[in-house]
Amino acid sequence: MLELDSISLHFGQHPALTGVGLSIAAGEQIALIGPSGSGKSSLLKLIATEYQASSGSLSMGGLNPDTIDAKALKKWRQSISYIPQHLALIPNLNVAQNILLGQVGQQSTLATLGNLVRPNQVQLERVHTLLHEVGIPEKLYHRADTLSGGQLQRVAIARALYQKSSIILADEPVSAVDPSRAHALLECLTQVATEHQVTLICSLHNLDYAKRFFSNMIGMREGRVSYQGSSEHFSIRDFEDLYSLQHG
Amino acid sequence: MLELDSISLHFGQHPALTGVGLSIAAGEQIALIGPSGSGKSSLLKLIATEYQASSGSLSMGGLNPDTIDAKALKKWRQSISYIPQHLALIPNLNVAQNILLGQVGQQSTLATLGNLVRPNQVQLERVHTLLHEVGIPEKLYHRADTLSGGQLQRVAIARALYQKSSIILADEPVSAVDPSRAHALLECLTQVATEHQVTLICSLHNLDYAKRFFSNMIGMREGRVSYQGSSEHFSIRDFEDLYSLQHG
Amino acid sequence: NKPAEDAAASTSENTPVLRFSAIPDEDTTAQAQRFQPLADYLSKALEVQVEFVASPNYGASVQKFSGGDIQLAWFGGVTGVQARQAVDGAQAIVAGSADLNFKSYFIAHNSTGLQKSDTFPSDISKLKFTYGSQNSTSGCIMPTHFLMEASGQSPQAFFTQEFGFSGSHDKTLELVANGTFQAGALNFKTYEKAVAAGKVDPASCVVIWETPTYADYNMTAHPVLNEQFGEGFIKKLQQALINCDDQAALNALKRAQLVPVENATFDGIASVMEKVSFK
Amino acid sequence: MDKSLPPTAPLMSWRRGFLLGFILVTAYCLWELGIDFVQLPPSASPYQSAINFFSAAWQPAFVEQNPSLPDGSPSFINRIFGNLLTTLRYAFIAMSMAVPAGLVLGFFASRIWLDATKHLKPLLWANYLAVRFITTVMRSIHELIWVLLFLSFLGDSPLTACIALAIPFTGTLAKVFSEIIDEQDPASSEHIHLAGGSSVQAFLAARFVIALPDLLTYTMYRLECAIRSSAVLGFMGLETIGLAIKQSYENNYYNEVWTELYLLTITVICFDVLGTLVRKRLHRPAPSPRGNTATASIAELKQARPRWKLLPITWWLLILGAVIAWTVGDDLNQYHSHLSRWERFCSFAKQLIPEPVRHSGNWNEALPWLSELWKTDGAQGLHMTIIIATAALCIASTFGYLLAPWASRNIANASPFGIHQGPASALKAFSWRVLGFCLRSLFTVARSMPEYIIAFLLIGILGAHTWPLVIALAIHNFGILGRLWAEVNENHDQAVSRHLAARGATRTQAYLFGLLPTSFNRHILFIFYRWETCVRESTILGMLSISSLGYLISRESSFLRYDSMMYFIGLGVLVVFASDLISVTLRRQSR
Ligand SMILES: Nc1ncnc2c1ncn2[C@@H]1O[C@H](COP(=O)(O)OP(=O)(O)OP(=O)(O)O)[C@@H](O)[C@H]1O
Ligand SMILES: Nc1ncnc2c1ncn2[C@@H]1O[C@H](COP(=O)(O)OP(=O)(O)OP(=O)(O)O)[C@@H](O)[C@H]1O
Ligand SMILES: [Mg+2]
Ligand SMILES: [Mg+2]
Repeated sequence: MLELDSISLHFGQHPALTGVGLSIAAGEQIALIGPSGSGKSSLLKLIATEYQASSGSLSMGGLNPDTIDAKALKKWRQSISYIPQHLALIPNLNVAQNILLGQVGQQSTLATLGNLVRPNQVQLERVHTLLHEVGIPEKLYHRADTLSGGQLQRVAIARALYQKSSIILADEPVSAVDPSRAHALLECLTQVATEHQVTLICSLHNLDYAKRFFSNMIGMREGRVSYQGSSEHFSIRDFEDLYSLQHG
Repeated sequence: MLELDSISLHFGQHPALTGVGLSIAAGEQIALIGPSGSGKSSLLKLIATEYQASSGSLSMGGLNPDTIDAKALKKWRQSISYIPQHLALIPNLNVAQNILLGQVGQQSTLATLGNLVRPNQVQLERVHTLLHEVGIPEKLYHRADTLSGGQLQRVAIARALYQKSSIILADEPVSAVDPSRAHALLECLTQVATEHQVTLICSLHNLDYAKRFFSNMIGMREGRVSYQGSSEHFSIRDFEDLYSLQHG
Repeated sequence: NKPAEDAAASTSENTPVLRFSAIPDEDTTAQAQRFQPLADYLSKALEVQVEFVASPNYGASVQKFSGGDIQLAWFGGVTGVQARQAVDGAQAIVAGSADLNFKSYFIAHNSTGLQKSDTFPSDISKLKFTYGSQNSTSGCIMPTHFLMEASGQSPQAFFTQEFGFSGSHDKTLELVANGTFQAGALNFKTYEKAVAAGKVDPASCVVIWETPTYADYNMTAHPVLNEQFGEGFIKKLQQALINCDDQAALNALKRAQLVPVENATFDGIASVMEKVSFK
Repeated sequence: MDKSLPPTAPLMSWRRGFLLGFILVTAYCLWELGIDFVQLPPSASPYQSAINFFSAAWQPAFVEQNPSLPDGSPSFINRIFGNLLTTLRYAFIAMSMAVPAGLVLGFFASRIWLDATKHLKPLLWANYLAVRFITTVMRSIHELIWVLLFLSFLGDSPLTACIALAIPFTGTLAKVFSEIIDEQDPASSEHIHLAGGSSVQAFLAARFVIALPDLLTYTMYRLECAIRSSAVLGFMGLETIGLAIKQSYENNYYNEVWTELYLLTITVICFDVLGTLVRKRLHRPAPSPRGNTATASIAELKQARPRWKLLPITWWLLILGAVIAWTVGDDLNQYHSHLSRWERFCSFAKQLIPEPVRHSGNWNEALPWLSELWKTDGAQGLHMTIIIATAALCIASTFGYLLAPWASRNIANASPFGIHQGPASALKAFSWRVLGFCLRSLFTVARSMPEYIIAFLLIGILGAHTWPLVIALAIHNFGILGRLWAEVNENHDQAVSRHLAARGATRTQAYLFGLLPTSFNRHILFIFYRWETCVRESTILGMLSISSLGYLISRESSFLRYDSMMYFIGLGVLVVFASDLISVTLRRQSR
């Protein structure tokens, strides 16, 4: 159970989030939609504990990441996989190494180093299977900086899946891939989520995908939650309310 | 008139493009589609002269960028705006400065330097108008690294428009913005292209956009041109040919 | 034969080695090669193991001497005093015969118009002046001593312009000869040799004053030698050096013969050092 | 719709502030030093020394110029190669201590830990300041002084010399490593944090990996410095190439000097080339894996891992070199003295106690002693040192900054940033390469030529005053900054420059607007690092009686007044620590 209670986030005077209140049940699968700059990424970063709220509180299973101790925070973080919009891959490591780093939170430092230098059979096999799932098994040993835009995104997805967590936060995970691949990836994500009772929050600009793969949607506009409900009931009216252009 | 004659591009042994032949008339507006990793970005980089073909030849108005002299090449380059998929913005400069750099090819070094330190009113006003068009006028003086994913993409679009060129190459220019904004942006791009007789080649993963805004499409698969024709005639069959998953 | 081996090992470990260091007053490169004959001579004459230790400057030799890393060293006048002050019981044992009557030259470029005089040339106060290296006896300390005696002022007060430290006698000579500095002080031997070799024209680089003589270079022995090699060893060493007629060994020091000295020989310098100051 | 322009952007930013400050500081130093560069007495023949010196360049010696060597001693060439081997050996030993220590300290001296955990904050800050202070002390004391201190209680074994060399190197490596690490893009390491990884993991798996080319570049450069600083080892009686140069020079054996300089430069270039090859490898994508990994079994997959030959070969060679250096040859840890190390330490430490206290045992007397030293020499020495170091650095960095881009292989190239510029005539391509090569060689020569030689020649040309010393320091640092900056340019992300160049920007524009804004911080990092070294290197300024800290330190040490020597060293440490804090703040603000 993820609870957000009237959360605000400011950068200087600029409010990126204002009074966001949400409660998301374990295992729920939600699409996060809204115009560019409305605060979707900020919200996801906040849940991923990359940002701290300026006011309001966040909690999961009664624990607030701002007040718990370092050990509990580490646990909290391990239980969340996050696919950032900018991917945060390491350009001069190869794909396998990047994906192996998904489990860095669960491992000792020495084990991580060992993995980077010489991954063991079992791990390599899992990485390879994941790469098959996202469709780039042939890139296993390519350096990340030689991949195409969509291939990079898929490495980031594979890394998140490799982590084995109870929450997946995906920030525009399929924006750079073609429709077939996007379908396959979203199917894979939702399937994993359903199978393992994982909470999935996925920001999307493509409403078709949002409607097709997610039963619930949260719409953001100018840092506030302006729509919350099932995808089916998301009407043209709602669309216009959410997306009508502010400028230009 | 842009002519590509059986162009191939290799990275090591890996072929990113194989035998690509195309001819694109001045003022044409074309959507470039195809699965992730099929070579769209490579093709655009090649036309933008960022890569050189391993074999085959490229020419515009009879001029081949590989053989013309440095001065003519500079002209060629100035006549092409390019929005790379990775945007290539400078994180620690502000939005206005990033956009002003769109004209770096047309200016002397000193003038550019002056612009960055203190842009003149006329230029600043043009930049501001462009920012209005892409919907983020309030970000004029914000540093690029404080912008959201979609906002960054829009800065890159504004920079390309600021350049005033006769060809615009756009690599997934609206992948990170919401549907309304994407519509507005594509409308803006095609309108500019129509008004000024600009050739527009725009890679897109969203087929709806491609069909709606572009009358012609080029489909790539595994480094080859596998579809070329009007958007209207792009059938389900064609879609399957182009996008059917190779792996997974 | 196990115990025998042990014994051999332990003796080789405990056999004391006489380590000495020396820096020639000229031609300072390739020290190890140069002093090997002296080491060989001492080793043969005293029947102990002798090892030469190179040092880039006298400061390093003093440090090593006071720490016991070397037990015998060829010092300049000043550094010898420093070493003997640092080590109780250290003795100056020999010096070259000319070293007891050493002197410095004050030289000047002929454009200054200065001529050789018998009294201290006070006119140099307005000139660009250079010493040799900072702890050199003949290139810095003694000239300063005579300067202070004659003028009653420290060099800082005496000279109206900043003075230099060229680093060596050869450099002082070069700098004054080509007019970069107008005057300087150096070891008389270096000057004489350069003139003899035709490297310097005595008319353009004039000796304007000769200092009174003083005792300079000497060989100083560490008292631990007597502990390590047996009572009276220092005496034996002194004798070996005085009696040395091995030309190769003497050549290393560029001295025709060595004569006995004692600490008191250098009392003059010791008292000079207390007075000389660069503040 | 509101079309009016928002209020103008602020004119001052930290970056512009830094540039303005730089100009002001330069102007102030010029004003302090005065601009009459030439102060020669009438009738001086200014170029005589330089002509003597440089005319020997065409006739390097192959036999000893020293006339007083006994017959049958080994030949000059033998001696010099022996010296070079000794130098390499001890440089390897010193570096094999300094690199691990520098990495560990650099790890702790990095800012990134400060943001790690909230409740550990005070502890982390304390650690940060303490480590930074310790590393400052280590590097702000010249090798020569460390050697002096260590000789006093470790004895004159080669190991002592290596430790003395390793300590300031460790301090410098720690500083530069930590700052290179701080300057990396934080996105990837932040991500590892968010996945629950510890700060250490985030550091090792992301930041360190990304920073690797920069770290390597700097380590290779440091190895080169170790070879050049080897004259220090002469203190322990090791005849190294640095000492050979110094002594040949002092004896006016200029032909010998040139042979030795050539040998040193060639060695330096060899290491330079090796470093370049390694960096090239690190930047270029790995060779393609063998076979098709899409269909391969896992066993085949492991086999298919791409392998680079050059990298492991280099690592093993370097490690082997270090092992050989430690094990083969003369015993490293010799001890000959009858005194125990502890006894020596005590007797030396006693000399460090302020003189009045040593006699009376009353520490209250230390204060008047301190203030007396400050009044007579300290204040002025400090002032002069800062002026000289700053002036030298301003000059060096101005010229270095102008030339460094044209020495970067990615820019001085027929296709800058890999963007082709029309069919390159072979001549044009060649000219660019030659330009790059010449500038890099200029940098190499400028930094291989010992500062004291440059200073001496300049004193001949300009007269005996402060400027020759300043310019000598400037020339030496120019060579170092030029190299370091050129390599930052080569290691930097090229994406924006490539984009601009492909849009018709000239070489200069692509550099200025694509590369410089984001690499600015890494550039100023080296300015501060070199400034510190200038303060340290002012020991060469002992050549003139200009009362800089260097002159005071060498004066006090030659009179064996170690107490006041330590006082002046302490002043230097404080200056360097202050500069370190300024550098950290500035770089943080101008991100
Ligand atoms: N570090 C920052 N400093 C200042 N402003 C910021 C920062 N990060 C985000 N913002 C601002 O906060 C607002 C919300 O940004 P956010 O990245 O959450 O938008 P988003 O909904 O993810 O948009 P997009 O769909 O374009 O990615 C934007 O206006 C952005 O400019
Ligand atoms: N610098 C490079 N080195 C090696 N391989 C590369 C390099 N750049 C691209 N490739 C490979 O070339 C192929 C085509 O890449 P490209 O970026 O053109 O694809 P794309 O069609 O733009 O894909 P996407 O839609 O995912 O952006 C990919 O398989 C990619 O891995
Ligand atoms: Mg976003
Ligand atoms: Mg692409």
